[in-house]
Amino acid sequence: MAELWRPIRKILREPLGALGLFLVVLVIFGAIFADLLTSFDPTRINPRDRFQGPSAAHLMGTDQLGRDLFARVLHGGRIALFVALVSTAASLVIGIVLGLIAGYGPRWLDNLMILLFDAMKSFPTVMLALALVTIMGPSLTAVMVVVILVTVPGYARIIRTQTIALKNSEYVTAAQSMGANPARILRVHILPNVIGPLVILASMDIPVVIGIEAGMSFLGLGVRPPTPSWGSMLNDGFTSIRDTAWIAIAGGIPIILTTLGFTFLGETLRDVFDPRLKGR
Amino acid sequence: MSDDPILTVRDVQVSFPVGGLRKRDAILGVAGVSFDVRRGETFALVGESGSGKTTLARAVNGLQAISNGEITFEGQRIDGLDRKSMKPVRKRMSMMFQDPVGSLSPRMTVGDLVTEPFRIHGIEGRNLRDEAARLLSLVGLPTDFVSRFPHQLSGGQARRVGVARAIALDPALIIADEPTAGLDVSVQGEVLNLLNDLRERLGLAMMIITHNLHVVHHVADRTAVMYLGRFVEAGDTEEVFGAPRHPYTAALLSANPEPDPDKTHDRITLPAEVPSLLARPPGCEFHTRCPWAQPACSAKAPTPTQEGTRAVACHFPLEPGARPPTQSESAA
Amino acid sequence: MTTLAIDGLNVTFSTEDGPLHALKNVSFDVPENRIVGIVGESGCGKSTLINAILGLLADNGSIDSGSILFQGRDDLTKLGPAQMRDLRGPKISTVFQDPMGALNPVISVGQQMINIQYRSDISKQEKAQRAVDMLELVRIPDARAALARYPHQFSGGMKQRIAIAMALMMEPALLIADEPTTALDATLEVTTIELLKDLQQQIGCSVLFISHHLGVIAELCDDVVVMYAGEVVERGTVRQIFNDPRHPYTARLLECDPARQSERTRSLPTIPGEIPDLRARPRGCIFANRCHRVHDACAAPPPDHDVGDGHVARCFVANVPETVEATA
Amino acid sequence: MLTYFFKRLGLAAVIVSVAMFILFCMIYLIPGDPASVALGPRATEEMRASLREAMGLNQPVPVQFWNFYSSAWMGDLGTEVLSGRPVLTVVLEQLPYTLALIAGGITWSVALGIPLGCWAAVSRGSWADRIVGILSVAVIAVPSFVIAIYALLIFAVQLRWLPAIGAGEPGDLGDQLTHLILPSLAVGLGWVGYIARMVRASMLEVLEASHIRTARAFGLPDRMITYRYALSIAILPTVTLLGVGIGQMLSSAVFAEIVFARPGVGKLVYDAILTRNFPVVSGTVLVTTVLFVLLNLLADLIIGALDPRVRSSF
Repeated sequence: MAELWRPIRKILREPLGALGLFLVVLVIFGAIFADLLTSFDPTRINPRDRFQGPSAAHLMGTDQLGRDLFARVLHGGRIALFVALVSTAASLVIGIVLGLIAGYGPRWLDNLMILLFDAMKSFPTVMLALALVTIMGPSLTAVMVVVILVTVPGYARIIRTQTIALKNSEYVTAAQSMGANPARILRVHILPNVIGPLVILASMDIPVVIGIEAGMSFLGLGVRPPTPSWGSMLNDGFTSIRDTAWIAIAGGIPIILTTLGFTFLGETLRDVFDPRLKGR
Repeated sequence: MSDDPILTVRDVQVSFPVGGLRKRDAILGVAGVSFDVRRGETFALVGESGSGKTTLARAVNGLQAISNGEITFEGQRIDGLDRKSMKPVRKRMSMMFQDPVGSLSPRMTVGDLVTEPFRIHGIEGRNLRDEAARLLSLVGLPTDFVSRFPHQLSGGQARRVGVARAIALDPALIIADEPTAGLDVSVQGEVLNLLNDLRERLGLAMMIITHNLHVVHHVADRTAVMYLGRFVEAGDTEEVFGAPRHPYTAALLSANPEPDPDKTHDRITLPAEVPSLLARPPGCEFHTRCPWAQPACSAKAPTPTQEGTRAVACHFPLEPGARPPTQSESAA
Repeated sequence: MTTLAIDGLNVTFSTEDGPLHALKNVSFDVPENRIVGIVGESGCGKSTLINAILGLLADNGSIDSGSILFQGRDDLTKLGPAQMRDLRGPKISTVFQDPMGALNPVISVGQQMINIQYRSDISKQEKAQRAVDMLELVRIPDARAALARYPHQFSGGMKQRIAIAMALMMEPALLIADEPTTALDATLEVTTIELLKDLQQQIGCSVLFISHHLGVIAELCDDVVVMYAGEVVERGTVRQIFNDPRHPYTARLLECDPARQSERTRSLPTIPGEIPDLRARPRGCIFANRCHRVHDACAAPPPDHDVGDGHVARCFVANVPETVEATA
Repeated sequence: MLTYFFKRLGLAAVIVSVAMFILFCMIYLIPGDPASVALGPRATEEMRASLREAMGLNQPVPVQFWNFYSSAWMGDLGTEVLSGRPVLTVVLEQLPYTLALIAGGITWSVALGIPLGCWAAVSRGSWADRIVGILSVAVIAVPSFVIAIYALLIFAVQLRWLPAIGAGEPGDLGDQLTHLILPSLAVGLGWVGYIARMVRASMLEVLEASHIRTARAFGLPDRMITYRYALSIAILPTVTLLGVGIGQMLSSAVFAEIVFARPGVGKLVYDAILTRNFPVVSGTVLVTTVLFVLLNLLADLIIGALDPRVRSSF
């Protein structure tokens, strides 16, 4: 338990880290206990209560279909966190594997993979998302595929660069001279030394992923209605922004708080555990 | 020590491709080198940066493919072996690398580091904890060091861990690349004494690669001097140091200032800089910097000539105590 | 007149684990027109000393007490940043260890040499000419063309010679050379040292030369200061130090140099033990834990013992030369 | 320098080719029929078949790719479904609006980011440094479309300081610039943060370098050290970063164009998706990709011009 407690104490010592941790815990708490925190069904249409401003009954008001915005915000958090965690984890695994192969494999394979990564990265994110959604149709899966396609090349490149640097380090050469096979070298000597910084960098990408999900849902290319998503709420609010600004505010505030929370937490994590990465 | 060679190197060349798309251009990092290392002896390779000494050591250890020549270790050809066939050889030949701390995997404990050879070679039936303790005591480190990490060690301690790892599998040959690099003078001696001691106790042969001539003098039985990837002079250490026959050896020896203020230095100053491997000078490759160079030197490359235990690659080998002819002019 | 007089200098760094006493009561002089060598192993405080002289100590370092008197007038520990800056360059200049990193990679060598002369009123052509003259002095071939080139186009030895040219261009009163030859090969090292000695005589400046290489110190320097764990344990002329060392550390250090062993030996002398943790300095002699001549008195701080002619050793037994006392 | 240029240009062409291959794979190999996508659910099987024929979907896949690839290099990206105009023409009509938006974003980010980062590095550890640090992290974190909507809400809807929609009267430069302020701020604000952080970090790194210590040891004035010795090196990663950033700004521009109802390639492709105007989607993706690769190339060339080490290594 003390092992777990020490890093948390270190984070709490930094004001920004404490704020970030608080926001992140708040969002996760809201998503997990959404059903306990509100009695409204986020998808239930209630034409009589359309466009109601914030009140004691509806903490954040209602939207154009009379759905309770607070309930939608809480349930939207589930979608956002699910996409962020699952696709980031998948990207990490894929990126690490590809990066290790590119960095430690033969030169031609490395060159080929670098070319593929660079080509993938040369699509502007939204353009890639638009092209994919045109084919696959809007869905949560499409969002996750976009996230993976967008983030994997970057992770793989980082791992590759580090692997190449370590491949020529004296301790890896020493392991080779002792007769260690590539699998052992990757597992024992390279992976433990490259994975830490990448996990921190990936944790700092969580807000970016949340932004992609919200952005795609905002464009109507992500989560299908009536599933609540912060992005689609923002779109609902944007449509009627001149008259009922609270809908846009209700959709935007959770995005801002969540991305800020994860960013502040990630920054602090990095500064505390791996100061060398600063400024990346 | 016996005359029976444990390692035989013949005409070994190592080439590196240069240039981007046209891969035909290549430079020779090692340009045809032959030597033996005998059982139980210490053989030293001496040279300045870029002389190819580290490349040669890596080639012997199979970390660097050779483009020509033969390497025989304990009666077996080992050049060109793939990783699997090379693996048994690696039990018998271990290598130590320059950076004492940097050659230790940063996230492994000392205990794991020194016993890694056992795990790599799947040697069962030994209690690795006991082995770690045995190895650490062999190199004079307290056994409670097993749980330390490399960054918690001083340079000298890290070097000892490297030595312990190198002797773990009772090899017949240890290749040590700059074993005293990065160590303070007061610690250098400890490491050299340890290597000497272990060599005698375990009957090892050693190949030491270094730029530090004073170190060589005390530890090596035989010495070879490298310049631009070739041996310019090789022979018994005492003889080479007592009366260098090649001008480069002489210059190298005189370039080592001795810690004695009363010593008068009549130094052989080498004009010009080391030529690039991309543009090797014609004839004798040392003639651009040699104070004794004559017209013949730039015309034809010298072939190494054997005199007793010594081989010299020079058209005009030096007589003992020779002074450069026109030193003041050539230095200007 | 002494160029540099350091007296009772104490420097402390604040670290996470408490204050680190990096320099303790450091005193020595750099007389006019002489080359003073500072010799010591890693952790002896050489770099801290240079940074303290130059006023470039890291933010967590501070000078607690002592004085660094330059040319008998300015106490460098009391000068403000602007006054310090006016001294650096024209009066005190420096050559650093790393020839690769010492020059700015994106500014041409000529421009860097002209920038250094920014205080001077002469025309740009004259400044360029001055740069050419200096480059010729350090034997850079084709000096005028070299002005337009960038540092990466020179070899390591040439870069270090350019750095020396830059350092001596303003004819400083004091040149600080921080291991200027350590990164160079042996043959380049000796030519660089000889060059440095020539130029010092031409310009007539004092030199503070830092090195861990005893042979280089013996050859180049007039006076020697031996440092250990942030203290000056012994100082004197080069002959006093090398021929008649009075501090046990100096004696052992000289013994350890394999070049000192004229007889070929398979068992080289060493100094067992480690430098003590500078965050918890012992009250008594700093070398006591590794000293073969240690006795009860060493638990108290040892005096700076003057054994004659300016030869000083911080040791209780300095007046008893270490003759043939058997030392394992 | 010329060889360097041609090498980089060749590499850019290869990357674009690979990108086209990936795009082709996505369009034609992912389950789903482009013809049915284009025609929508109410189309008859006959209509689908004829469109498939017209699109060349009945030919073998390598032939399809070659047709796609070769005609794309010739500038033929297909024709728009509704009007029958060439897709390239349609895209190029909209491109200037997007480029103006991105140029505006770069202007914001450079004009604010570099001085802020420099200031933070020089006054390291001060309150100014901390505030700049927190603010840059904050603006990086928040997605640009959220910034766009809130900017619209605050400055256009509530305060009515700036126009909400459109790109301004054609020919009236002042009006166009006024219309550019909010959208380009939304595009560039995050990059103010990125650049400020990057400049700060690389400034601090350079200021630690030993050649800066040498410069200090020569007593050079602080201004000269900061700007001529340090910033000239610290700026280099920023140029690379901006090259990469243009891709993300293109993404942000799509949102900005939709939120502020501006013409541009983002609006074009978004509308094309809603109307299933398939060739326009793939054509726009391709054009923006080429644009991104070319701007990256430009960034590399700028680095080559600024850094003698890069210049002479080619």
